[in-house]
Amino acid sequence: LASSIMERRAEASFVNVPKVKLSEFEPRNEVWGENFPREFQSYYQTADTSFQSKYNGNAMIDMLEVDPRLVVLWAGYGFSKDYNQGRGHYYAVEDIRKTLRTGAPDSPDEGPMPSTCWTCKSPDVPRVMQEEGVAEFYKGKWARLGSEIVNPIGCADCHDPETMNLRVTRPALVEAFEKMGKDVNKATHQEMRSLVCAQCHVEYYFNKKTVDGAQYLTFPWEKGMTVEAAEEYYDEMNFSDWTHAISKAPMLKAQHPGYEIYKQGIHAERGVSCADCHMPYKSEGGQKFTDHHIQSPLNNVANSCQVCHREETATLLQNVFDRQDKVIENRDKLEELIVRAHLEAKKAWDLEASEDEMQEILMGIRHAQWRWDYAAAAHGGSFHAPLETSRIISTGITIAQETRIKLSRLLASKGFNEELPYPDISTKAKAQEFIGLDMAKLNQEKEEFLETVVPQWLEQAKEREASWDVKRN
Amino acid sequence: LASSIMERRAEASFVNVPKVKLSEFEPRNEVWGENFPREFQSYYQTADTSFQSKYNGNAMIDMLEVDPRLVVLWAGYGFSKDYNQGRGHYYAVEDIRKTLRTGAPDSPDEGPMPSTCWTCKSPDVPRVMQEEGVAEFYKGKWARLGSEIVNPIGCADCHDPETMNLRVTRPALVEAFEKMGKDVNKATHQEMRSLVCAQCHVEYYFNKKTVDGAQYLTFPWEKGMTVEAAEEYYDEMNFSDWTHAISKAPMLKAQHPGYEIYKQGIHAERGVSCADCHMPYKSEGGQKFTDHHIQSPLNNVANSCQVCHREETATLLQNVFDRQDKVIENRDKLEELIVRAHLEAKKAWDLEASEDEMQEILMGIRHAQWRWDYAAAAHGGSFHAPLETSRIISTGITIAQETRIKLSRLLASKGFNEELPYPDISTKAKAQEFIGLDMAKLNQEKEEFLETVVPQWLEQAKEREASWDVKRN
Amino acid sequence: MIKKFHPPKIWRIPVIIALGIFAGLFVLSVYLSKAHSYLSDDPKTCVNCHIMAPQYATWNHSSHREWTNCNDCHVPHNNVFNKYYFKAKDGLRHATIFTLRKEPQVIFIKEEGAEVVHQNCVRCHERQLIDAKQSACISNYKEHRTDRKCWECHREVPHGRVNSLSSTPFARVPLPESPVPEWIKKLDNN
Ligand code: HEC
Ligand code: HEC
Ligand code: HEC
Ligand code: HEC
Ligand code: HEC
Ligand code: HEC
Ligand code: HEC
Ligand code: HEC
Ligand code: HEC
Ligand code: HEC
Ligand code: HEC
Ligand code: HEC
Ligand code: HEC
Ligand code: HEC
Ligand SMILES: [Ca+2]
Ligand SMILES: [Ca+2]
Repeated sequence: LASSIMERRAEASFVNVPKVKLSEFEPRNEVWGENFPREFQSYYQTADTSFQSKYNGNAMIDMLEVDPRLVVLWAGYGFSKDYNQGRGHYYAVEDIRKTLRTGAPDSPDEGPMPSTCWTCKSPDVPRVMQEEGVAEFYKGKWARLGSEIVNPIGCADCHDPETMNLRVTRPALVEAFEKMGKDVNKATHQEMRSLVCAQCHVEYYFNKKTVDGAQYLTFPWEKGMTVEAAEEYYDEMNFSDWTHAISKAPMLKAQHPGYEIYKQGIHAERGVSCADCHMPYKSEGGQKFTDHHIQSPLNNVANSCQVCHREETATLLQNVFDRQDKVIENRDKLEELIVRAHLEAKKAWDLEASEDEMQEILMGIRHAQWRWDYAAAAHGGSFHAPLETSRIISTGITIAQETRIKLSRLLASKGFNEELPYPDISTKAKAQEFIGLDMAKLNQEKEEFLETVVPQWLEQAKEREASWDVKRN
Repeated sequence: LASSIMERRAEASFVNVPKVKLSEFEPRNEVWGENFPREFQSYYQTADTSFQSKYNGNAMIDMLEVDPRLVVLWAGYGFSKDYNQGRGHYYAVEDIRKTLRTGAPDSPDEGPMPSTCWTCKSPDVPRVMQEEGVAEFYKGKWARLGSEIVNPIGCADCHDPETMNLRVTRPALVEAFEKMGKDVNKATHQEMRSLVCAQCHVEYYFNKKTVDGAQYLTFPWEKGMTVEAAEEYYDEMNFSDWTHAISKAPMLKAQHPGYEIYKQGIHAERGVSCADCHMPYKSEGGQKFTDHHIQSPLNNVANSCQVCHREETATLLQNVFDRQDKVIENRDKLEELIVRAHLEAKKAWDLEASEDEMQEILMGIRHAQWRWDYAAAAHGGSFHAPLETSRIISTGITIAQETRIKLSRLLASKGFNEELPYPDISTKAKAQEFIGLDMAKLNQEKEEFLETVVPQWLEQAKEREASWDVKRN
Repeated sequence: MIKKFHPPKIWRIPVIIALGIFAGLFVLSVYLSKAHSYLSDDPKTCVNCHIMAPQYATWNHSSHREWTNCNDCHVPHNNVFNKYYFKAKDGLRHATIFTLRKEPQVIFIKEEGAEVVHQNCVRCHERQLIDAKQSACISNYKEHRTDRKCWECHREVPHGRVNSLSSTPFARVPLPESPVPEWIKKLDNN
């Protein structure tokens, strides 16, 4: 007993000496881990995939299976092949290799995706950017950097190895702030606890005009950070991610505007940061440290929510679910309406509608789906800012239905004046068949790619990393 | 200093015997006020009409002027003549006399409104109910009780004169709880601090089947307290408040579901009561007492919000406005869509659509407007439960637009295949003319009524009250 | 009869030695953990446990610092016996949990403790809460004015709303000096 009391009093005054001298772009989390074992160990728990909440969690959820309407909404675009609810940071590199969206390139210059795709997947990115230059990094195909980028998201993405301060390592965020007339370096410590996340958990697009030959990663924030401001931004530059395979509408894809939506919520308004909920403090053996097991806070209510809220765990969980339910009810409805709009537009084309007649309608589809996707793609959004998410969905419904009224008049004028039957897209397989995807082929190619190409990448990476030496104290 | 301390202590310890012995149904606030001067004086501040917030406040706001679409939405119903944003309790009796909705009855058996209208306007109501019986009270016309009901909402509505405990004085609330299988007498003290308000700030209708000849005040909660549950309730019994003058749809009117919507918000979930925000404690002379100046808490942020929230007043005001803005943006849009639906339905009738063809469409209009009204009529709703209010509006938009798609197909089949022009209803006067109201006549009649009939009512009341004696100690 | 329970004589010496060791260890424990200080009302004694530092820091920055110490709120004041009984009971549980390292990241006051605090709020503020004039003619007057925990509304009194062992990381609280000599610490590091 006495010795235990002694120990615990000693805890209060214990100090650490670093074991390893970290180089500026050290991408290997294990190496950082030698200095910071607690942070490292908790970080590696993002490998866990056993927790599933009502809508999220760290299990891999096949969103196309859960909600096959998505397949139709993304017809003609990679997401209709494969889309999962994200899991832990540990899997970032593995998952980008595995997704059907990246195809099965068998040479460095092949495949559907640009090298820019790597940007948010690994601490090798800042290293390669510094070696190649930023614009160079964004040039070429995804497969080009397959052997360079192997360490999953980690320490070097968020920390300065010298001081361990939080830092922004992705140029896109710095540039986006500049465009808004702000300086990201002036961010406070508390803001940095969200800005490190805002490097990746944001809506983005690839600008081909910034630098010739590069797919330049850009955040569409110049006119503001709302859904409307980004829409206006894209409209003005006539940008579209793809042309819809069914309706031929010039579409936008919204990717995880996590930070943007969070900013509209009460927690952000009160200065609560991403890290407050997703990386709460933890004590182990009297040492306080930041829990690097980034995950759904619903798997950790005691340390995250209850720091600020005195309610029981069950109540807090219910609060989250209630908000998610209320938002998702209408989001699901909006999906159905847009599916119908795509099909009705196709019918109009089939009945020989003219480009002129279709133009407003296609813009309507674009804007409705943009708003839906913005609300859907940020998986945390219906809790981060429930009211804003709901507002966005309302405007989406209005636009979708205005468009369908126009479509119904157009169709009637072409002699078709009834409800178009809703297709049987009740499973992922049926939906993918409906839009004409050859899934067997895609899966087969992917498998080969994972068995042949990826091992070579890993081999090369291993050699490279073995050649670096680590300074130990 | 010492003498000042002594004085303050004297204030607190001065023992008092109640000045007046209150009879069980004493309706006169002044009489209660003799015993409780602080509460009485603060209550009488509800006569103040100088505060206006972004959307509410205690000034009289002519809602038909602010938003002339309402006139069209309520065509054929009293609300299209006159509708104001409520002001202080002090005005309850005055305002029901003044509103054009109650017409200008010149005998006790005339006029558009039943006696039930008085139910939520005065502490004379429990008195008359006890004298006449509840069902009797609900019989006959509004003018019948003109001379009986003269004291504005006050003490006897909420308090037991013997114990000063909070009590429910309106049978409708007791009955509604019974229908839900609950016992309002089992409510906790904290719940009572909201339930006294729930006697009036709730959606209601008049059931003509409960007791023959009576317009029995009823709350539609049997299937639950959500917008959907009440809709189902009304649909099942085939109830409608009126038939719309333009579209002929069987309409529902939602009146101030303040309590129901509040129940869906985070404050209710955390046990915060109406009184916590609208009747916060106030300190005066070393004493805390309940501030009976019931009003917008935005005129009293320091005592209401800031006891629980440490943010600056400006921030809290902005929080409220942000929520209201986000809700009202889509609510306004929904209004426009329903106005269009009414006009399109009329066009269909004009083109000789059959009852059969119109049936689903009319139900669509009914449901869309019900949801809009539910969200609009509770003036505090967009703060009390922003997400629920927004959710309701989303479902309303979906239904309104589904209906308009059906209408557009129907119209096309009748040979009309274009957008119906939106009428010029940019002011209250234009809108009222558009629906064919003769406002000059209505105003003139009202004026006469106020000058001739009301003074007689007051005279009779004065005599009656003079005949009661008050027991003083 | 009673003799039967006497230990055999040969046990006597070892038992006395053992008892002596226990007694010594007890005194040492009491000294090391500064348990003697728990008889006082000085808030510094609560931060003998670094775990109590956030509460100390928040209290120390609150309007209540000038008027209250921890025990004014956290120990019953209805009678002297109750005061020390409650203190001992709570204190022993906390000490046990602390030593076993079972403290949660976010400490929650127990219902029993909360009731004690609540009664203490009322004790000090009674005169602001209760109006003698009104209690004469209103039933359940006192109950109705004191049936909710005061901090449902006064949410920031006195510890604020952010509760965690790490909620005040660099707060200057009078932590005890390390009792472990330098040379032991050095041994420990290898
Ligand atoms: C601006 C940063 C950023 C860029 C650029 C980016 N991603 Fe991601 N990616 C993310 C984030 C953040 C998530 C996690 C999303 C979530 O679940 O909330 C993610 C998740 C994923 C996942 C796992 C979920 C799934 O869909 O199966 C894959 C695979 C993926 N991205 C592939 C890609 C590809 C391919 C590209 C290039 C087209 C790309 N990423 C570009 C940030 C980015
Ligand atoms: C370098 C890019 C990057 C940064 C920086 C980043 N994330 Fe992520 N995050 C991702 C990607 C990519 C995924 C999806 C990984 C996958 O599914 O393979 C993801 C997944 C997640 C998940 C889902 C985990 C699960 O268990 O389902 C959460 C939560 C999350 N991130 C929160 C954060 C927070 C909070 C921060 C900042 C403290 C942050 N992220 C910083 C890219 C990033
Ligand atoms: C997604 C962003 C992110 C990644 C990846 C990340 N950290 Fe952190 N780290 C943070 C944040 C946020 C903090 C809290 C900083 C603060 O509040 O001062 C933090 C704090 C720390 C601290 C300070 C002590 C503490 O626990 O609060 C250390 C040491 C640390 N991280 C080490 C690491 C190591 C080692 C890795 C890799 C295994 C890593 N971090 C990966 C975001 C990250
Ligand atoms: C660092 C402090 C902090 C953390 C951590 C935190 N909250 Fe909050 N929360 C707040 C503040 C501040 C508010 C704003 C209301 C107020 O001032 O009390 C709030 C508001 C809320 C609300 C009401 C807003 C609404 O949408 O209706 C809910 C519900 C809520 N939090 C749940 C949670 C849950 C669940 C978690 C954990 C995932 C959590 N909070 C984590 C501080 C926090
Ligand atoms: C007040 C607490 C809080 C804050 C602040 C917060 N989140 Fe969340 N986040 C949650 C909750 C609760 C969920 C829902 C988890 C669930 O449904 O399992 C969530 C979900 C997520 C998800 C999806 C999780 C999953 O399981 O896939 C991601 C990614 C995410 N948040 C990232 C962020 C980022 C980035 C920020 C800051 C820009 C942020 N969060 C700020 C509480 C918070
Ligand atoms: C169940 C209780 C209840 C009944 C029955 C009731 N009212 Fe009201 N009345 C209210 C409440 C509550 C308000 C305040 C609404 C607000 O502004 O939030 C109100 C406000 C009013 C106002 C002032 C606002 C305005 O529109 O100018 C008038 C006039 C009025 N009612 C007339 C009537 C008439 C006429 C009837 C009968 C058809 C009636 N009331 C039946 C509860 C009721
Ligand atoms: C007997 C019926 C009745 C009861 C009980 C009642 N109200 Fe009212 N309330 C009304 C009516 C009627 C009005 C509108 C008066 C008018 O505009 O003439 C109103 C108006 C209001 C207003 C608007 C005041 C302003 O300044 O604009 C608020 C706020 C309000 N009530 C809150 C409450 C609260 C809180 C309670 C319970 C503590 C409550 N009411 C109890 C019938 C009632
Ligand atoms: C709309 C409802 C309502 C009306 C009208 C009303 N009261 Fe109250 N009254 C309350 C509520 C709610 C409380 C708080 C009760 C509690 O928490 O115990 C209260 C408390 C009181 C108290 C207890 C002492 C205090 O201040 O907390 C007195 C005395 C009182 N009211 C007198 C009056 C008098 C006199 C009138 C008429 C001038 C009146 N009330 C009108 C709702 C009302
Ligand atoms: C009796 C205490 C109390 C009073 C009075 C009170 N609140 Fe709250 N408020 C809460 C609680 C509890 C929450 C839930 C979040 C939490 O747990 O901190 C909350 C949440 C909120 C939120 C976040 C919810 C959302 O919709 O995003 C806002 C904003 C808010 N309050 C503003 C106000 C304003 C403005 C007032 C005054 C008109 C007010 N509150 C009065 C206790 C109170
Ligand atoms: C957390 C605080 C809070 C609670 C609890 C609350 N309200 Fe409100 N209420 C507000 C705020 C803030 C507004 C908006 C005032 C404005 O816009 O000026 C409002 C508006 C209103 C209005 C319209 C006021 C006006 O100026 O005409 C009425 C009526 C009302 N509330 C009644 C109620 C009733 C009845 C309850 C309980 C069933 C209740 N409120 C509960 C804060 C609250
Ligand atoms: C020996 C270390 C230690 C000391 C000294 C200490 N505490 Fe604690 N205290 C703890 C621990 C450990 C907990 C967590 C217990 C739990 O969560 O069950 C705790 C919890 C509490 C709680 C909340 C739990 C409950 O029982 O309701 C209160 C209140 C409290 N302490 C007050 C005090 C006060 C006042 C003092 C000074 C007189 C004090 N503590 C001194 C270790 C200590
Ligand atoms: C003015 C009264 C008051 C004083 C003085 C006070 N406390 Fe508290 N304490 C409270 C209240 C109230 C709570 C419950 C907070 C809650 O539930 O949010 C509490 C809770 C606690 C808890 C439990 C943690 C929690 O948040 O539930 C601990 C530990 C604690 N106090 C320790 C202390 C210590 C140590 C001191 C002296 C330095 C102290 N208190 C002084 C009123 C007080
Ligand atoms: C030992 C007596 C004592 C106890 C116990 C006590 N208080 Fe106080 N309290 C005071 C004194 C004295 C003041 C005046 C402080 C000042 O003005 O600086 C005060 C001030 C206040 C204030 C106004 C200042 C502020 O911080 O907002 C509130 C509210 C308050 N107390 C609430 C409480 C609550 C709640 C509790 C219980 C958790 C409590 N008090 C316990 C003596 C006490
Ligand atoms: C329903 C919410 C509520 C509850 C519960 C509550 N209070 Fe208050 N309290 C208030 C309000 C509102 C004020 C007035 C603030 C003002 O006048 O600035 C107040 C004022 C005070 C003040 C005077 C503060 C000052 O600055 O003058 C003290 C002391 C106080 N309360 C103590 C208590 C105590 C002790 C309890 C528990 C018995 C308690 N309160 C319960 C709402 C509440
Ligand atoms: Ca995009
Ligand atoms: Ca009604």
